[in-house]
Amino acid sequence: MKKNLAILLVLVLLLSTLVGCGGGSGNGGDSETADPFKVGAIYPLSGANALLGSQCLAAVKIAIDIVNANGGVQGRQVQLVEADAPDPTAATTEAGRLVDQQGVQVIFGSLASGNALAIAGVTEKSGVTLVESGGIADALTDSGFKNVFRILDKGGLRGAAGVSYTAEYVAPMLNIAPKDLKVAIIHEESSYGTSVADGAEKKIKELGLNLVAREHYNSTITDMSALVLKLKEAKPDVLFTVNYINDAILLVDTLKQYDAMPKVLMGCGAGTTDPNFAGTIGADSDGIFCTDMPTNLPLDVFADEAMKNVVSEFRERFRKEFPDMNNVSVAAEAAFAGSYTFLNNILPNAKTLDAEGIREAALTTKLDMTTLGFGWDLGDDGQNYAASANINQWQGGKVVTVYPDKLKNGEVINVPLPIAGQ
Amino acid sequence: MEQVLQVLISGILSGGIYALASVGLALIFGVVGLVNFAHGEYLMLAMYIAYWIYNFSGLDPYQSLIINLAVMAVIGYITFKVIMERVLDSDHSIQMLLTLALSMVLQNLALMFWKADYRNIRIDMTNDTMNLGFLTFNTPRVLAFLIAIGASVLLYLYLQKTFTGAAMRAISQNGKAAQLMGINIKRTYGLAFVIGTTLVGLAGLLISPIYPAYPTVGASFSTLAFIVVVLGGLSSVPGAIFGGLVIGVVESLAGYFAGPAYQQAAYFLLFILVLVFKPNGLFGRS
Amino acid sequence: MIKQLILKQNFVLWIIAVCSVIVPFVLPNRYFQDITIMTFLWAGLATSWNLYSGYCKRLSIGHAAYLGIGAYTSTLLYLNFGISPWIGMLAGGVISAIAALIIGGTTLRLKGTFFVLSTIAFAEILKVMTITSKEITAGALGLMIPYQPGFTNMIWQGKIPYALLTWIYMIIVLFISVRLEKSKLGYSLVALGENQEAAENLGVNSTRTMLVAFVMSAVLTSFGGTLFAQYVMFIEPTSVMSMGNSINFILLAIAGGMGTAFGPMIGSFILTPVSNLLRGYLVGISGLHGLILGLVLIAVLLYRPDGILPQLKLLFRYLFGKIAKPGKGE
Amino acid sequence: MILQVESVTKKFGGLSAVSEVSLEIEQGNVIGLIGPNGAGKTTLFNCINGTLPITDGKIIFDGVDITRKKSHEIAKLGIARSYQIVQPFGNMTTLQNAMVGGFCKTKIYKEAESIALRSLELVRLDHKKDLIAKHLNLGERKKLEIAKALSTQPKLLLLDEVMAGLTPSEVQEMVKIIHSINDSGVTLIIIEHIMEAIMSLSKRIVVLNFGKKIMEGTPEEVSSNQQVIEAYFGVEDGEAYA
Repeated sequence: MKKNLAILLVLVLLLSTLVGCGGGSGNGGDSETADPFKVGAIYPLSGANALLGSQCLAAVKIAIDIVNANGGVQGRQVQLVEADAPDPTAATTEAGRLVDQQGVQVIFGSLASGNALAIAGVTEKSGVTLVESGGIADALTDSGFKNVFRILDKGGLRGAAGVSYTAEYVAPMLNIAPKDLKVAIIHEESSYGTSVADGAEKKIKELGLNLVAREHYNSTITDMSALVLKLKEAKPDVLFTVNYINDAILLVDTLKQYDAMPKVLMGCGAGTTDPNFAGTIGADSDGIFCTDMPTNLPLDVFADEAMKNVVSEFRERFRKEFPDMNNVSVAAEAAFAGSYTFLNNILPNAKTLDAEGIREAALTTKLDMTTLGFGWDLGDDGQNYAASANINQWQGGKVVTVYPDKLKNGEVINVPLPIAGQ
Repeated sequence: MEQVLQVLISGILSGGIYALASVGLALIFGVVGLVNFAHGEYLMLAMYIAYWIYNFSGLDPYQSLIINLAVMAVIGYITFKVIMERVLDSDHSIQMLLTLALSMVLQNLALMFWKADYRNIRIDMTNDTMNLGFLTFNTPRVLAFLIAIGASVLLYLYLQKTFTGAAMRAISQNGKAAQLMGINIKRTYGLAFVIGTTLVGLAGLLISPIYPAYPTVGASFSTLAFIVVVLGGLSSVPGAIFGGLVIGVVESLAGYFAGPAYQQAAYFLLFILVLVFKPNGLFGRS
Repeated sequence: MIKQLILKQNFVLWIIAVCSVIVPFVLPNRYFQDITIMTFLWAGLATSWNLYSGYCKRLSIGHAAYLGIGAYTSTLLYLNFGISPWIGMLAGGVISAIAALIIGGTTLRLKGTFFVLSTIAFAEILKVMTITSKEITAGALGLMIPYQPGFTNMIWQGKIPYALLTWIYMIIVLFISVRLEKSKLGYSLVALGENQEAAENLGVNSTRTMLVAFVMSAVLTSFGGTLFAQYVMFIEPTSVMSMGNSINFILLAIAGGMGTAFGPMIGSFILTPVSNLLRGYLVGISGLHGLILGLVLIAVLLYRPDGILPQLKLLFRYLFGKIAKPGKGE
Repeated sequence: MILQVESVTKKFGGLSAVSEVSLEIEQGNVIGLIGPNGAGKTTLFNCINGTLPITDGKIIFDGVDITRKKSHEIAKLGIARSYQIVQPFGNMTTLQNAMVGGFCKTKIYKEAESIALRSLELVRLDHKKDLIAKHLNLGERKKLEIAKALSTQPKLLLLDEVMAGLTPSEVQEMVKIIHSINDSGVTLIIIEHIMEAIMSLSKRIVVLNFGKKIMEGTPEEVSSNQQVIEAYFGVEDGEAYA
């Protein structure tokens, strides 16, 4: 009996300390000048998406450090509160904690579109700002949220970008008229892959290309033989594919094994842009396209000296944190760009640091250049319409931007791919 | 036709791995009567161990096979001693829940130790293929298949030909009678559990050149192994081997004809059909 | 008189259940209110799961399917036809009942592991169907419920209405559970869980008993699914119908005490806040909160396989025994 | 006739556990069923109450053909049984155990409770009604086994070795209990190895051997029959019974 009482006591104590340490700092939302300015970051730090989530969190931390070193936001130091959201339900709860318990005014997130939508449901009711730099589902900025701002492009647009480029530039290189070009889509089946693929499919139909196959799979797939053999039968010239890193590598491996590599492989984001992609596949990655936000841009793209320094500092510190990676992942670059731009360029313009003031500043501020290489120009829906997807290509283990021309730093190689099947 | 044959082959090759992952479970289930939902987590652990050894010493998974299996045996033994031994007589539901909690612990431990990164082992052989007529075989998959089937057959022979093996079979048929015959039940249970975890570990290290390790990689294998075991008629080792091959082929064919999204659904559907029409498994005696 | 009531432990547990409604009022902080809502909701869901699996000792690891049916039915009706989620909730219940009849009809006669695996199989198939029937369900993209507060929309600005709603849900399920314990159905169910053949020989119609309880359990779970959707306002197949949700039902029930009316509630009252708080405050080391939760569960299963409820009852007896003795409590 | 068993056969694979056994029992009678271990006594019980489907033959109970009925239906019609190896619902209390049977003919909680209490009184177990069944000793479990069956308010009760393993004084008590059950109007078929007890309880005795009925008669007739002595007692000698 006594033992049980003791256990109960310990539990109660544990709980009350947890509650206590949260409650103690719970009233920090007011804007006294001495107070730190509280922001939150919600990323999946456990569960299936934990890898990219932890990279994004690290990127946000670096951004805050840099901003703080330069005097913070409107004279206030920025204080970060972290949260782990492996799924939308947890995202709701954690958003609630950051908003109501910790009193943050701005949340950076959230990698997965599902989480972003769940977080938006909470922040919108409380007048808190969500700066999204990972979730690309169209719904996030198509749903009438007032305080959700997305720095990167929408999924649908990204899918479309690869297709447009293919029709305009790749088809001539292959000497095939766009009308005769056979294309296929393979995508992982979460909301991320689906929304990009939907955009691609829409554009394909619009441009009149031949869609010969569209398949989706779960990103934990361990054997793609059946998928690849099915694809081989459809004989596409160009394969659009949306994957995470794991399945991206598996797909390329399997395509090679069955000698089924199409003439052009046009990857979209996450998987094919991941630094580990070329690192794992090696020389065979030469010539594989990856449509994505601009990433690992050469520093001379940034005309502004200060921005150049910031980007190089970020990359340096990030590499220190993740020594295994030979390059910064695009997810981390986007997370950095989102948080840094917002803290450094938008918030200083806000008359008041509340939802109204921030919204006004976010919508009225126009920038020619962010650390992602494109500008900042929000529509009323909160979508950054200056954001664009680049067409990149792996060349010698590095991502080279081949389109658009203003960010271009190399010429297209290997069309068709030397490893393409017969 | 060529394509379908190729699809079949790839299904059979995956099936070999499924078989190996499942015979261990069949043994644990048959002998110890334990429903182990943490089974797949041992596969994950073995993949990480293979990665570690590869990273530190450069030994590829095949070269480090013995060390890896030894470590897996030790881990299996510790789990058995610390946790499983205490619930041998408990309710099935308690055992199941305990293994569920164990899988939660192992997954999160892996997440803490190794972070969520995907750990790839890339050896020269990873993309090698062999050709036989119009058919293509991926060398590591063929190797994995051969070793898997070999190990499963060895296990079968061990159960048939040795005294301890006979003891295990006796227990799986009638625990009480076996005890009366003077078989040390607990030791045999322990041994069966260790062999089971080691075998699923072997499956893990065989796929490590083809597939990266991450904390939740084992999760889907637990359910899959169970389904294989049920299809094979529960405690039967040959049944589990056939069950594994059947699942591999079904998965492949479904992926080819219906699309990869339906691969899992296909074997779940097969599983339900078997339960309804042939509740003793595809190869079980009625 | 009071002493007798107090010693009747269900009375004390009822007091706890009923009084818990004040928690969201005394915790003005919305984060804690959110946790309270989740605690009520999960208590109701775990109690619903327990209605069949707990009493009958046949673990369903596929109940997330009914959570999903409830969530998707009401949301789709609301989004496509503007039908109020209150009605959608009932429609979800009907569809869940049909699904449970079909699934139960094929699987309830299976025993032990076979049954457990068949529930997983059905839930996974349903999940794949939801992902692939994109035209109807929006597939993996998920469905978002627009924020239009109002009683008929089952959407509110503040947390209190949600807290009350989930609390009522929990109380209703609890009430059904307590009633079940005192009914023919309940007795038959527990007897079936203990020994099916012996129960049948005492006149228990096992097929009917199990089917009725299974359908009840599914329908109540699906009601919870609607509440879940209306609260989170975003649903997607991979998170709503995940096996993780199914396992969570079970873990709450087992931690509190499987096969007892109040066990799952106690399990949720302790574990839901603890796991949420752990996730909230141990965010620095990913995996740590899952690890702690797993270890706690292993400890409970090894040392207190009946769950926390029996311990709590002992505690009540001890505490109230002392209070009641000195004769004050007339 | 409350029960007519007409040449019932039960085969497992190729083996007949019960072959062409016929029985007739009058209302209120007590019949003893004896025979060496493996003679098919328990199997016959399983056939009568529907636990096992029979291979051939016909069973009529109280004018109703119950040959193909399920065991829960048969229980509702009024046949109850106890098990040789006791089968209590271990985690329920004694009263709750009996109430499962009590719910056989009613849906009302109070009624089921009072029926169950009456059965517990009848078997003299009412003082242990709130004890968890797994904590009962063997004698009490045997009584519980009967109380559960009685709570279904049967017309016919099949008792399978309810005295095996009991102390002599417990056996005496059990005999009294069985008498009082019969006095309340319940027809009984009893399987028992304790000859003294069964001879004193039964009005007629049926002897089974290798699944076949080898004779039927009064206790006196049976105990003096040479065939029975050979078949039954001859084999019985070498066996340890428990």
